[in-house]
Amino acid sequence: MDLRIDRRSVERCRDLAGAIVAPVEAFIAAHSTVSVERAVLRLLGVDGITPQEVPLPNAILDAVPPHERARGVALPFAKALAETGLEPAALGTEIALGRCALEEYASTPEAAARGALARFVDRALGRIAARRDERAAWLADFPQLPPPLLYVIVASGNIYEDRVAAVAAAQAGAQVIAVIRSTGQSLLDFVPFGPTTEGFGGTYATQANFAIMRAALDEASEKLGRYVMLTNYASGLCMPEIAVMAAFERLDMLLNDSMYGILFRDINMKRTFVDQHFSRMLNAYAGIIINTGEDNYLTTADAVEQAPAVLASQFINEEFAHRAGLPDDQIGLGDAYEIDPDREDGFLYQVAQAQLAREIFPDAPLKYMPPTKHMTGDIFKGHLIDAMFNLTSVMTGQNIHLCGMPTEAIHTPFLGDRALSLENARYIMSTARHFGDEIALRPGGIIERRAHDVLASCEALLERVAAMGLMAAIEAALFADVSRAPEGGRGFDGVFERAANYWNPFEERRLGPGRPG
Amino acid sequence: MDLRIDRRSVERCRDLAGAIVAPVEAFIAAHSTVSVERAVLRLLGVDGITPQEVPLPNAILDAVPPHERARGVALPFAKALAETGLEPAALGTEIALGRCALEEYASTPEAAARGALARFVDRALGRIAARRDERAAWLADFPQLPPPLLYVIVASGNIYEDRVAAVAAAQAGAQVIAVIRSTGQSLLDFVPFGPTTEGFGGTYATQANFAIMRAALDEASEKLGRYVMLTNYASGLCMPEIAVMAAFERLDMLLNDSMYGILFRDINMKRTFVDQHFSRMLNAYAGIIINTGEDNYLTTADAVEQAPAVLASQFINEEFAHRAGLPDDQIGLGDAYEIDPDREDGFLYQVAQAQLAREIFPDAPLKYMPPTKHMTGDIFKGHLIDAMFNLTSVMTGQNIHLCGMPTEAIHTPFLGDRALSLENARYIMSTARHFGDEIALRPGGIIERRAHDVLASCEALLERVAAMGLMAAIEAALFADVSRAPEGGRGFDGVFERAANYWNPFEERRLGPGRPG
Amino acid sequence: MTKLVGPFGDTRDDGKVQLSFTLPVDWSEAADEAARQLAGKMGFRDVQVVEGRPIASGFSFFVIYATSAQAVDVDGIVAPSAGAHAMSMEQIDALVHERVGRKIRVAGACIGTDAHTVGIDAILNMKGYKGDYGLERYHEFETHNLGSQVAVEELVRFTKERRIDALLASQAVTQKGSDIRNFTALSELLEAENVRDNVVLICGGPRVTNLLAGELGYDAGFGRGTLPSQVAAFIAVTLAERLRQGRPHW
Amino acid sequence: MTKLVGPFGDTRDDGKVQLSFTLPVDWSEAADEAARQLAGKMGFRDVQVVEGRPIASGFSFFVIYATSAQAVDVDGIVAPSAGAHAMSMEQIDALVHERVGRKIRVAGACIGTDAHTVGIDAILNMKGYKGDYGLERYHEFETHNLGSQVAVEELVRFTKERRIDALLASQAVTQKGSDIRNFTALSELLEAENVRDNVVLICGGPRVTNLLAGELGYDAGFGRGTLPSQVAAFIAVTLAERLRQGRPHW
Ligand code: B12
Ligand code: B12
Ligand SMILES: Cc1ncc(COP(=O)(O)O)c(C=O)c1O
Ligand SMILES: Cc1ncc(COP(=O)(O)O)c(C=O)c1O
Repeated sequence: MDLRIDRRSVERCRDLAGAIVAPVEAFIAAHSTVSVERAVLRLLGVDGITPQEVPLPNAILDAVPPHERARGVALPFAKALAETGLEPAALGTEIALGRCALEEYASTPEAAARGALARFVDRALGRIAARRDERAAWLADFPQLPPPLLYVIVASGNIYEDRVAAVAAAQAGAQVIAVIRSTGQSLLDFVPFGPTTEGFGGTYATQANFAIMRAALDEASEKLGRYVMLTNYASGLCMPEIAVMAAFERLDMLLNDSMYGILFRDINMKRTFVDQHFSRMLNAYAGIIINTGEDNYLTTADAVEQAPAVLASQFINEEFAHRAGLPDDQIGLGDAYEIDPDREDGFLYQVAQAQLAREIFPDAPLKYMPPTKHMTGDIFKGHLIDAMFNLTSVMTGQNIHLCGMPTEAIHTPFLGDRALSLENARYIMSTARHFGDEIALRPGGIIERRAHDVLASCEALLERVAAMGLMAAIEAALFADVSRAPEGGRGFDGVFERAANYWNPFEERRLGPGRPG
Repeated sequence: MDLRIDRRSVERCRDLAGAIVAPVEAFIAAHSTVSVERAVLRLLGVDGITPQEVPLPNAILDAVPPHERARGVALPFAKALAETGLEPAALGTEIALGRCALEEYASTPEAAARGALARFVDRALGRIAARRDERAAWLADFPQLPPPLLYVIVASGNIYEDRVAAVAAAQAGAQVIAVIRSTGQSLLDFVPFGPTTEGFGGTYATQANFAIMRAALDEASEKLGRYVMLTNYASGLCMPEIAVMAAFERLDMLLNDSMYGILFRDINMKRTFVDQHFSRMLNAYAGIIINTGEDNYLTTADAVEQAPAVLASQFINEEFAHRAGLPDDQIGLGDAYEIDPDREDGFLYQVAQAQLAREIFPDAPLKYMPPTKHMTGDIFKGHLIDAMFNLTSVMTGQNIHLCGMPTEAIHTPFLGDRALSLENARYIMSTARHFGDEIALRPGGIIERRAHDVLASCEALLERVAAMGLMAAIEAALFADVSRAPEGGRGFDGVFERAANYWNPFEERRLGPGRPG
Repeated sequence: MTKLVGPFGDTRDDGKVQLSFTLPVDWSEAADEAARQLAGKMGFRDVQVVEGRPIASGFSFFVIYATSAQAVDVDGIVAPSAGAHAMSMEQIDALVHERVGRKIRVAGACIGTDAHTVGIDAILNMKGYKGDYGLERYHEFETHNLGSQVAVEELVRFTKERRIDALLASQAVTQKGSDIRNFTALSELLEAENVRDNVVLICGGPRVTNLLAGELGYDAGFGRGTLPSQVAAFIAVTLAERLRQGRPHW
Repeated sequence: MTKLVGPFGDTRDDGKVQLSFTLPVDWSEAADEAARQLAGKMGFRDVQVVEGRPIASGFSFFVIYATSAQAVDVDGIVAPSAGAHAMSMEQIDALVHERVGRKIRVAGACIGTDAHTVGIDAILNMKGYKGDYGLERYHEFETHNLGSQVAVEELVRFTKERRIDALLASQAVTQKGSDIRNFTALSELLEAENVRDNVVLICGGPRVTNLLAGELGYDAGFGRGTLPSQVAAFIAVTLAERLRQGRPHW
């Protein structure tokens, strides 16, 4: 299949994305957020909660005098380390319990502080690198089945039930397991602690839950002879912290979009831009594949109309990702099968869109989301729509394939739903395994024309965004029909300007795509 | 789509089919059967049953002295008509009740007899022509939706329940309704009489049942604004009689294969060959589209292996049909989607086979049968296999599309099953309506190679059949792995050689494809 | 006159039903038999386990066809649809103009932590749903869409402040009864604040029925496929009627 | 030790079941409610009619999710599989050679008006099923496949004439209980003719279970997915055992 797209237009789009992202990157470089700072603490080994159940990173950051915050939390914390000689974890506890106050060490020389911190920074980087090496070893010993990688969600609200469901799904053919988060978590400005058994529409993302699930999947991987990946959500107000936890617990992918929280969770855009950068830097280093959320445009607005915005967002997400150091093979750009099933030739449009992304981002592990919006309580029809989605995916060589559930409109998946869904994908992708290789698209046909139109409209849209600036474009509702103000939304109070001598020891070490030397 | 098949090979196959059928046609021309003779009586207007519930055509034929039978039933019957001056229906009753003996009129001059019969022959032909005109008028006023024509079966065993089911199916999108027959009917050497309410796995084909269903569908057609077709089975021991009933009651299609009964019902081959010829002659005149039964090869033997036999049978069926006067647009050659769903790339093979038939028989209203053999109690998986079948059908431009039921392996369809099945077909055929137009097949690819192989193997098979003769080939199990002896099977005793002066007034009028002059 | 109806397979009163479920057992012939007995315990007869297979270690999936002897009296069922008033936007505006004499103040939100705004937006936004304009487009409605994740306290405060006539709450997430809990919290708080009678209280969402709404103390409930004009008509007719009856209002 | 298990949705003992059925009523909200009440009468709780729609005039189709409180004691269920003997063709032939000492005479047919021979052919024909050879291939079986649509009288006549050791009857059509009727007719005729004890009597078909076979007076029943070697092993072991016990035979 070849859409014969205009390669110059693609180049132009990439250039425009560069122009759009550059000013935002300047903003990012000049700012930090509470969550970035808490992530630094977590990286250093701070974890746990106070007797009032406040997570230690929050308690510590709250203890940093406001004027100090602009220089980053690392420095005051390092000073205390240098003075007390405690391990970061122990120091965290002391501070949180009020037995130690950061102000006391204000006068400690910076050099001493930096010196004291260095080995903990090394330790953190080493810990993440070890996880990365482990993953590489797993993949070498227990290779996955060829893509599309079948991906399913578990979402009972209880991590122990989720564990049962995840292992069952792996046995039924799943290659990636996502633990969906509880409805409200993304709006919490802290990360819950410990194993959890109560959630709505999902299970809380906590480091303990990550570890429980990773252990269960490692055991399953060994039995199945193929590595089963684990993923979660670095989104919401704690994006960077989740990235740290994921890196520590060897998650393999993270939902980690540069604009999703802004548009779909009403999180402040400045907060999101800064947070996504730091979390992506971490993901790059940890070898975690990010998944972006363009699919969400299609659930709130018309899928046929939004196609150019999806593509534009993919270019922007790619650009942000590159700037954070992510290589192409860690950038799982998103798309979804959301065109009205009752639209004549809708399948042709879907093929056009999926193939377009494939040709424009040849090295990206594309993430393909299933039909959700047009799913109804008719599980029989739903199963068919999912089948056409599965067919499109295998035809166009998508990589990360979220399996659609026949019960999408009804409840978070039952164990049996997941089995049916995986069977659907396995059947379609086997019976039509090489169909994509067998066919050429008619020049000037519906599919080709549609792809060309989408690309041209995307270029026009990017022109507009570049002209007005990304933040203004979002305010003008150019994406997903949703308007957000630059200083509106949740979490804006957690964004602050960096002082001239701001210090972030991890940024300094330029966490990048390369393996640690 | 174009398979770039070897057109010379296709021509060679047609020539071989001609060579294979010619000797069988010579046999046919020299023989008649009890069912052909009973069909002649039915055409003349004989109907009803004796007090012992023997259908009048059977009772009358049984009353013809054996030595007279070889000249055909028309002559003795016509003699009696000439002498008694009765209408055929009344005469039939008299004979059946034993109040009139055909022998009595043996000495009536033939010319008088022929003269007396002529107007009833005209009446029969007129009656059928009127049905044909009616159909044409319906189709002009209430055009059908474009093909594939969605076709479903009703099979409750009770004609009144079937009627409810048929109307419901029509409302749900069905364009053709088939009333499946009760398990044993094809082995009965008579046609049951009157409306029936008791059958197993199907409902008896009787003229009354035909009329009941036709009336219900006419009413539905009017309401829906599109003509809904009705079909039944001209197969088994009463093929020609069913064809008469169907012509009288304006059925639009008939399952009417030249070899199905032989292979799958163990009906004598000579009986079948003679019967199919007369019934097809009638169908040609009545404007009834025949459906052939190649799909059955695939349910008893491996679908991948049987592909060449399917194609060979299509060539043979076409040749038999042409010889009976059927034009291409009334020859619904059969095929089916029966490859093991778990076979990798099975879909590609199905596309190859369906497209091959499309290219070789461009003017035939191809009949495409759904997956049946590999359907299991897993209605969810079954629904998906049906979806891929639906996709193949719309991609390759099949005409008469039998909708697969998710409950195929379980029971004859429930009303709700039919609704799901029609929704499946409607959805897939709409969402991928023009997909077939959009794609070209890769030269030398899996699909093309498969099609070329099947054609080549078909040619080789036809060579073998031509060399040994069709009857011997059937005995050698060259079709569907089933072996039948030329004088074996049911109904052989009903085949007889025609006397030199055999007379069949309908054959004489050369019932042919042309509209009555 | 009662008209008892039961499930219909291919013949009236055959009672045929399809079931599927998972059992937490490894598959075996005994598991098929367990599924058969279980369906028997559920009260079904002629139970046919047409599919039984392992879907994971410790879990099996079953598809069953069976006969149920149960039937209901359909004519005896009263499920008054809240969307029964079939009126166009123009007719509704005219009715409000004539019988209410002022703009109706409407507020809607997705309450609790629910962020599924597409449904409530479909009812409120200008654009509407399936070609049917949303309430913002009506001349005689003053519409406030408070968006997603709105706490019930916030919504009640707004209601009192703006003297809202019709209050619309939406819930899509139903896991562990969170929708019921949020809807109940809203109606209880309105009662507690003594403003329940001042508003036409409406809930909606894919799992909402008008009957459920009644049980929860709402004036109406709207489920899947609702069109904005159905909601607008209900509000207009209900409010006009209340005013005619001289019932208390803001 | 009893181990009670019930349906499993996403949490142990949540009892979640999926149902679908058609009701012979026009669709309306009241029809949805009728479906809900009907499922309630069937004994389900938390009934959610997730889909209800007209499928024809006078007919509506429903999809329901609901909770069942029923559970079964899986460990208490005895469903002995007739196909439990796992032996290869060679092992079976050796067992017959050693313990029966002569070829076993087998006859099989599709009885009544049933013409579905694929199943019985899969067991008997040389070729076999899913790579497992059929009985004709076994050295120690003398196999007669009488084909389709065989009247039970004809089959019993043949059995007596050839002194058949193992008789195999197949049925695929089950509509209106025709399978049960035909199987019963066969076993009754064998009794009436006093030869029932002379044969290992086996039935099979997609809806047959070993339990059902027992109820019908058969020695074993084989359902979907049966392999020829399972049947061969059952015949060999059963016959050898009968001979050892000195039970009457031809
Ligand atoms: C789109 C969508 C999203 C979008 C929402 C975007 C947005 N701005 O709304 C995003 C991607 C953000 C999302 C997120 C989540 N979702 Co969501 N989502 C859906 C989806 C696919 C479609 C919902 C939809 O838009 N339907 C279309 C509208 C038009 O239909 P409707 O809501 O029924 O509305 C109509 C009527 O009900 C009625 N109506 C609705 N409300 C009201 C109110 C009034 C007053 C009236 C009169 C009428 C009315 O009128 C409307 C028009 O007819 C559904 C699955 C599905 N197919 O239904 C899942 C679904 C609702 N989501 C679900 C879940 C679990 C989540 C998450 C919790 C997942 C997670 N952990 O990340 C999050 C949590 C978000 C949160 N905090 O609530 C579950 C809920 C399970 C359950 N039953 O509890 C569903 C069913 C999917 C599933 N099977 O798991 N989701
Ligand atoms: C192939 C087929 C046909 C072929 C049969 C060709 C042939 N020579 O056998 C043809 C096209 C001729 C046909 C015709 C009809 N069929 Co048919 N057919 C099927 C189909 C698609 C597959 C059956 C099959 O071959 N399965 C494969 C074999 C290997 O599986 P199996 O039979 O289960 O056998 C295995 C086990 O059960 C077991 N086994 C079976 N028998 C025995 C016996 C013994 C002793 C043992 C130990 C084991 C054993 O071992 C086998 C291997 O594992 C089924 C639907 C389906 N998918 O099941 C419908 C089906 C069986 N047919 C059906 C019907 C109604 C008919 C017709 C009546 C339709 C009609 N009116 O024209 C006719 C009547 C024929 C007749 N007189 O019986 C219905 C039966 C409905 C019901 N439950 O009552 C079905 C279920 C389709 C449907 N949903 O309507 N059919
Ligand atoms: C990119 C992205 N991030 C995150 C989420 C999850 O939502 P939340 O951030 O509310 O957990 C989604 C949901 O679909 C998503 O697409
Ligand atoms: C060509 C053909 N004729 C007839 C039938 C029906 O069978 P019977 O002749 O037993 O009614 C079929 C069944 O599928 C068929 O394919």
